[in-house]
Amino acid sequence: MEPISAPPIDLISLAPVLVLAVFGMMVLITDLFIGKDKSVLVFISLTGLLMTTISSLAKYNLPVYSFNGAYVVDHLSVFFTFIFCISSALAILISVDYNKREGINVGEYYSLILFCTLGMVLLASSTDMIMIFLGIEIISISLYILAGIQRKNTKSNEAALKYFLLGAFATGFLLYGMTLIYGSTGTTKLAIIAKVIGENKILSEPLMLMGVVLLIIGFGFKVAAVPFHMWAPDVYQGAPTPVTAFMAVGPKAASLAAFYRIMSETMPELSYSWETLLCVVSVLSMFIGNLGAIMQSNIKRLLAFSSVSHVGYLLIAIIAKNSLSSSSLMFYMLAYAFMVFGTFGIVILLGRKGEENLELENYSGLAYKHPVIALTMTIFLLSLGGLPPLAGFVAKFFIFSAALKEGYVILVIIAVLNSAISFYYYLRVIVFMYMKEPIKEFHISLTPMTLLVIAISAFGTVQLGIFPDPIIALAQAN
Amino acid sequence: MNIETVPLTHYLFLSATLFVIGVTGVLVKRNAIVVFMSIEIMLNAVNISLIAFDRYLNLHDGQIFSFMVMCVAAAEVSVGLAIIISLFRNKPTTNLDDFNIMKS
Amino acid sequence: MLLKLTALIPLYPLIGCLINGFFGLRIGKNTVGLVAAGSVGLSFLTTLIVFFGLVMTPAEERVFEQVLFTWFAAGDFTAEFGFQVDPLSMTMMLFVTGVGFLIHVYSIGYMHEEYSFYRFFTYMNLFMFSMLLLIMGNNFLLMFIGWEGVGCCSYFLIGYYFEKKSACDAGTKAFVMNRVGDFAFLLAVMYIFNIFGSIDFTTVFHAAPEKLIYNSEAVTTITMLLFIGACGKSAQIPLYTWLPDAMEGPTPVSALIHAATMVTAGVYMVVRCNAIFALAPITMSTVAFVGAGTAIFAATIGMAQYDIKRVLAYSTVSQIGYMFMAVGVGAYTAAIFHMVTHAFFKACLFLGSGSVIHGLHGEQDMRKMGALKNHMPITFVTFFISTLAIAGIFPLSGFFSKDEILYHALMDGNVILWGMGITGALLTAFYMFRLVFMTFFGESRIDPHVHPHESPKIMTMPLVILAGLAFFGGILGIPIFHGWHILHNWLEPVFHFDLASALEHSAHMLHEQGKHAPSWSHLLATEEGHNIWIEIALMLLSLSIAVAGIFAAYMCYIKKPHLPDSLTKGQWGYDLVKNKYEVDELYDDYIVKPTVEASHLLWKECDAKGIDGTVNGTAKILGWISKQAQSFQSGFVRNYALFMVVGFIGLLIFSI
Amino acid sequence: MYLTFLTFLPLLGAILLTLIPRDEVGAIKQTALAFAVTDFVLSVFLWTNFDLTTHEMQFEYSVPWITSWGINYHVGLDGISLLLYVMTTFLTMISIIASWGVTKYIREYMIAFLALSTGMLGVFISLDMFLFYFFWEFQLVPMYIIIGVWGGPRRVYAAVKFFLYTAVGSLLMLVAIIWIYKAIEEQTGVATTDLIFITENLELPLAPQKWLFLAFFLAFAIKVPMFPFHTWLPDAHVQAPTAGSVILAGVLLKMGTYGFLRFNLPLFPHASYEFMPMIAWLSIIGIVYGALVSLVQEDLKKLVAYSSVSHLGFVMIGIFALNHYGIQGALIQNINHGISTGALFLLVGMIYDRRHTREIKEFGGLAKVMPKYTVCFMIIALSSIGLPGMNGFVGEFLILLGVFQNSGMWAACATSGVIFAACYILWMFQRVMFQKLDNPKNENLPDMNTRELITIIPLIVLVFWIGLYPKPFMKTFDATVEHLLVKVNPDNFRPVKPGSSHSKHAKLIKIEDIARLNHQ
Amino acid sequence: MELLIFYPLAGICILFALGVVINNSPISSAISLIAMMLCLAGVFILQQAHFIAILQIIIYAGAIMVLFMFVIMLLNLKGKGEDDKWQSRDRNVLLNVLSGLLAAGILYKLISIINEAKFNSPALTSENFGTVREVGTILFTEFVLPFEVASILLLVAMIGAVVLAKSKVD
Repeated sequence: MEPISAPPIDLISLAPVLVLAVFGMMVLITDLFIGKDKSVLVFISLTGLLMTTISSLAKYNLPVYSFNGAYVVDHLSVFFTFIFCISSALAILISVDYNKREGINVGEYYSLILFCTLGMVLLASSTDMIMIFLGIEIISISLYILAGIQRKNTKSNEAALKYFLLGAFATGFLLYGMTLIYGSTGTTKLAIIAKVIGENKILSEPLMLMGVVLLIIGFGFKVAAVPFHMWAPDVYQGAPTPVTAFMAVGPKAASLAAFYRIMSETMPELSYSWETLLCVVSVLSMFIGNLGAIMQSNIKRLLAFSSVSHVGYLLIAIIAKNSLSSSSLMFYMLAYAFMVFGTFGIVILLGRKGEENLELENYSGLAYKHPVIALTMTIFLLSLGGLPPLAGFVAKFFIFSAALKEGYVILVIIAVLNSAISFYYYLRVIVFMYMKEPIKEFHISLTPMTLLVIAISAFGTVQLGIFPDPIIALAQAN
Repeated sequence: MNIETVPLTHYLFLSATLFVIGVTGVLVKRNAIVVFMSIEIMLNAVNISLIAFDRYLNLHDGQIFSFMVMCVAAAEVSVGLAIIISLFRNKPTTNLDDFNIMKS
Repeated sequence: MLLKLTALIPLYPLIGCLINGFFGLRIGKNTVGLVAAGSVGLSFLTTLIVFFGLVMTPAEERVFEQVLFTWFAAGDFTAEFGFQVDPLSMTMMLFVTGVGFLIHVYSIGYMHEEYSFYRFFTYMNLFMFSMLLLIMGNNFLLMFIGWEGVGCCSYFLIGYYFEKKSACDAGTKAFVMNRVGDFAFLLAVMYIFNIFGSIDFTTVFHAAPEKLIYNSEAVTTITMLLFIGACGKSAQIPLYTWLPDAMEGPTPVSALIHAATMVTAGVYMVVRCNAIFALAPITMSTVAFVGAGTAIFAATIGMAQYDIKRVLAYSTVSQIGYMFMAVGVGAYTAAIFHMVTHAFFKACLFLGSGSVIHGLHGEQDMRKMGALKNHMPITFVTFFISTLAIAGIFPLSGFFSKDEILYHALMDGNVILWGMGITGALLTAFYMFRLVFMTFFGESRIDPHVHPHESPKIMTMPLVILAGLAFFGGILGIPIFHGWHILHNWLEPVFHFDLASALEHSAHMLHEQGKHAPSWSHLLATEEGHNIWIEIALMLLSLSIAVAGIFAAYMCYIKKPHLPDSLTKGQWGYDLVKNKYEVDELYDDYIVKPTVEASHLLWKECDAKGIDGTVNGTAKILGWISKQAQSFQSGFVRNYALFMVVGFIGLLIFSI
Repeated sequence: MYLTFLTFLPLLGAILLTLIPRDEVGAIKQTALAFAVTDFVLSVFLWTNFDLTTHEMQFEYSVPWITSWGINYHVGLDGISLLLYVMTTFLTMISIIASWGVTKYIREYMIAFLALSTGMLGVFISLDMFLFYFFWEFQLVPMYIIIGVWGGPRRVYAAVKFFLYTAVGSLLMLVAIIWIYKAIEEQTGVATTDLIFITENLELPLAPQKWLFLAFFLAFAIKVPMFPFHTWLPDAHVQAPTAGSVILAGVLLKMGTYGFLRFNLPLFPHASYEFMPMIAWLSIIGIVYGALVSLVQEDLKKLVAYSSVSHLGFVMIGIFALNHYGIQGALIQNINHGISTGALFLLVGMIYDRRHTREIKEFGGLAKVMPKYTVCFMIIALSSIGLPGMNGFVGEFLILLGVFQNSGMWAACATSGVIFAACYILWMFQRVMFQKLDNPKNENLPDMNTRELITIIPLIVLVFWIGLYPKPFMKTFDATVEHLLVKVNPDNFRPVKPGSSHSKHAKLIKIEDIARLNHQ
Repeated sequence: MELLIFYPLAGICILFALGVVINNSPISSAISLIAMMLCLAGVFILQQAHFIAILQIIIYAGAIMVLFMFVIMLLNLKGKGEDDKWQSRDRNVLLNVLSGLLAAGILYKLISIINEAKFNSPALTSENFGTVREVGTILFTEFVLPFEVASILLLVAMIGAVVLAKSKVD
């Protein structure tokens, strides 16, 4: 019996993952030795994320493939790692005060966020379907737990259950899709799949196409695209607010990155089959997302639908599949991270224990009591709507240029019309803040960490809107 | 060995049938645990396909894949059942139709 | 040298207007009156000086242009702010400032009791300024400033008693009807620019024969549009109804604006454009017939009115009709002549009526007058002279001017026109004397509480002067002896038009366009000599017609006061005439009301429900869809899973 | 740099205002006013230093902004924008004076106004399409807030409608901008949104020109607003506070017409020619329709708002006359409308302040108690209906003259607007100012005070200045229009009919030729 | 041989799978599921995937299903019928029928696609195919990363189970 020779392992490529794993476990272990005050864990986690960011920059001469082409460090993955770290850091910061307030006093919370980040990094860097599948699962399972982490809260439980059941259901489809693709190409490695498609050696095209459809379902669920978005509003509403914010950004970004890899990079030749489908999904996401948001009175649900519509825009980048689409995806996600965390930060700020003030009426007259907060909220909302001079606008401009470059005029027109619809409900929030009289006292506890998140987000939103050049340059540096 | 083999497609038929049964289970059952079981059927169905393709292609990737699927299934089950338990503590039922606090 | 003063002429009233407008309330009534009348007086004096300047220049060079600055320009379009003085505008300026001055003086007395005395004079001075711009402008657009300016002032002055709804209505009506005319005028100006590349009078009229084809569509359109403009301003059919209503204004206003000056602006404009009108025979006959028609039409209405000012108003409409008739037959001099004499006697009549009203403390109904000749002798005498003049009794001014028009109408070969004219003359004599008889003769029907009295000197003086002018005005145009017609000689250079060469140009241009020029030789037939005997015969005829009219009036209103009643009772024709042919009602029913209703409909149905409804409807539909989408969001996991599966199938369908 | 400074000065003021405590009402107002006045005074220097002989951009300033995309911060003024720029600073100043009586959240109000001013100024100077869009959308927010917070009872509806209407249009413009951005890159290899570069280099076939034209058209037509995109305007105007209406009418609507001149004509000359009849008819409908609907309005502000639709119809048809007269007329009419309608809104605002109603039937006979007010109102009303000698006439006449060059029919239809204008303005005037003072509430209304006179008198001076001597104003855009016309002259696109020429100049020459032949 | 075993096994599989869906009691469903999984292990063996077959029995039929049973017992869910709380029975039946139809549609589509796929060539397998050794070698060389990552996944799941299910709420 000859021994199994250990394969070469590229630890430097894997550094961010390792750092995250180590810090995740460190959090777990430290948690055992500390009391009720979990601020040390926050510190450790943030350090971990910082280290992750640094370690992700360790590789030069991108892209670097390792593990037989199952793992890649390239521009996309580095940039997305950056986004993940930012979003996770913001999520952790935003959670500190919220967790204290709502009594989510578990150390595992932070390690789960770190592990989830790990999953995202993996997902963004994987070029093997097995790895992609595992990445998705790490993210999903962490999120199921995070959504339900407020154990005493029925809403949180319910959110976790719904998310879990539907997520597992979607996993089934995703898996089946991957299987079919494996069956018809004979490999799970994206690079080889691309080669097989390029050389037209697919074993069975119908199965392949079926596989693609199933993949779209799986990913569609993960990014909450219509018609697989139904979970989003309920889960967003039920999950603890920081988790909601986290869920809306990082995991979505990771899934999109992987989706982009599979669709735009691996099978552009098959675009005749998935392009229309993605267009349909994108258009539906925009419409249903925006129309759904119109009627909401709960701000978290509203933002959930809004995030559904944003997925619609993001899918356009994938459909465009040109040189601009990956960079536009990156830029959009970064901008989106700031906008979402900013918004949710303010949502958290307005809440009190047991009384989260999530209804729009609770925002009435905010501008008169707390003008700065109202103004910041306005900035975030308008940026989400895509109004210059804010980040959301530049991001949309980016994606639309990518799509128009390929001639998707109608799609872009639908997208801009949807932006107009979206203004309606963003404006509604502003209407409440500025144009209604306060119905009750505001008890805003200006907790420093949350304020820090809001400040960072506001800065990011404005900065990316007015001076986006460095980030654009970074995103486009292919 | 000149064994008459079952054609690949038949395995795939089996896989597809089980998958669809799983889907149906998710759609019609109301007990969370049974729904979850149906999902397990779907995963199993996928495993059949993977292994069938494996033999057909003379590769082992599919087996690795199905191994991972099992891992994932295990992980999901532990988390999923934990969720159900924690839910059950707040509301002693597993009937999915009882959970609709959040809706539009 | 003297001509250089031209620019000052309109400036004085403007200054007067500004002073009164800004400080009128503080400087006291006397000063206001002084400033107002004085500024017009200064204008008049300056006009006289300029007049002498013009007289001293040789007849061929009697066109003086003074360009102050370029008003505005775009591309090759330039509108100058400049004045043109030639015999025609000089004539107008003289009588406008002259009569204007007298009326200003009169107004000081008439308006003395008014609280907003200064306001009145501000408007009056502004009017003088606008009127002078209208007359003196050296291009169409500057004329248009005056043109609209006088309309606007007329609006202010008609609505002077703004608390009376009828006055406001009348003002608005006048403005809007004028605007209809202005609309046409503007279009004409644009058309003219389109063809000539200029709106300067000199350039345009000079180039007219070269650039316009005789009797072509273009020239007919331009002239028709100009004529519609003139109709608006000069109250001709169909745009005449504002003028009688305009009597809501103070009487001096009626005298100045609605009799002597502004309403004749239309005639002036057409005469000014004679070089273009000469090329448009169709328009010319239209002008003539509209004029003649208006003359009779208004006269008939005038016969049945009881409001003293309204009778005069219809008489004005009718007289201006005469002027248009004259213009239409190419008798420009006659038109101007009649305009001048009309200014004298009609101003006198209006001021006289004002004096009567003043004396009766505001009573305007003739049925409540009578036998006033004893109470107000000066007013009576002047009024009577003017009435004789308008009726055309030899040797008063009206006799000469009206006769000249009738003569030209007949000489033009159009017996119908002449017939209409002579009928008009008969009616004029009748209704004017009806007015005189009802007011000054017969029994007194005055309200016993009212004690009629003669007006103060400041009012009667202008009356006397105007009556004198009405009496002697005829010498301006004594027709019988060739060369005695001063006005004709004076205006000759303005009306000089070489039809022959114009026709030649037209033929060339038609040829250039590949068309055949019709034979125009008959147009160039040499005019017959001035047949003095025909003229004398006509004079006698019209004189007798006038006398007949007077006699009829005498019969009806002095001799047998009940005759009119018995004659008219139950006659639908009379009712029709009395109700002014119900033209106002027609306009109201068929234009005003439908417009307002249509507007309502547009607003409520089209705008609110149609367009805005579409917009809001879209929003509503989106909202509805949104609601429907919400119903899927039931909160049940199984439904969500079902939806996913449906989505899956949907995607499958799409992928096929 | 100067231009940038001027543009951002109000924003600077807005930022400064945030530092002043909320209770110091006086200081807030004075600071805001000081900034507005400074901005206006300094902007006048732009005018005096403007070189009238060139069509080139002046006071240009360009720095790279988003280098990766070839987007620059490029600003400059030419004849088309100069007056609008100065008018914006001017009206901002007037509006701030007119807002002296605002009591609710005065600091935020002033901040919004100053921010709005920066946004509007930015629109007029942007020479980069991205930058233009940036400012174009930016100014929406303060206006939205101004309507929504300080507006009338239905302010929220109006504000949202205003915002959404504009957003819908401008988002399609965004698509067009990106499309052009892409096209210019394909054509020249230069990825840029620089307007000057694009104007000079973009060559498009007719079909895409048409589509792009329509995209821009929608954005600008909504802003103008042209029939049938006008229904946001009455609502916005009626609900906005007085100063908001002034700015809305005076500046915001001009951004639409400005857009046509800056984008549609030079970028898509052929499409402009092709769409000329459509726009002409829409404008004519707008003119007549606006006037007719004004006629029956019961709310003064609504009446003025609808009259704006009518007036802007003139401006639009003037622009699309595509000749000197029309475009110059439209440009001056832009200014005129800003002055006249702005002043009308101020005046309506004044009686609203006194009576808290704008219903026409609530008034009547005001001339008796408010003579100064009546005189001012009369002058502005007459200027609004285009009485010669006042500002409105110059513009309207030139516009109509321009239109007449294309079609007498259009000119005739458009001119009919002047009749209706007289109807609605005079009828309204009569019902408000004249007749008996029969409502006892009106008996003791105070006449205009000094502050109100200060806001109105400069406008009245302008009314007569432009009406009688518009040369200083019109000179500013001579060269620019000349240059623009080289590109959009209809003669470039008219099919040449053999044997006959419709051009006026050709006709003139022909006649001269005949004359010469005759002499030989 | 394979034929003889496969078809009955497949049939039983499907029957048990249906049993999961049709049974009203969760316990019966669970038992059906276990039976189905065992049959599947048989199917895997038929395909020479011995390693997976073993895992199927150990992990699925063993660990996972035990967990299921355990939870069902814990929650005392035995025999609890599916009462229609949500909607009327008719509506529910309607939905179920709809679900069934949709599922049938999907099945039809899948089968027709697989039919179209035309995998005709016979399976060629090497001697060592599917042995633990073969699979293990690949698992620890080529797929070492997924293998390691799977550990993290299980760690996360473990944390999750602890966090969510621990009874003491602090």
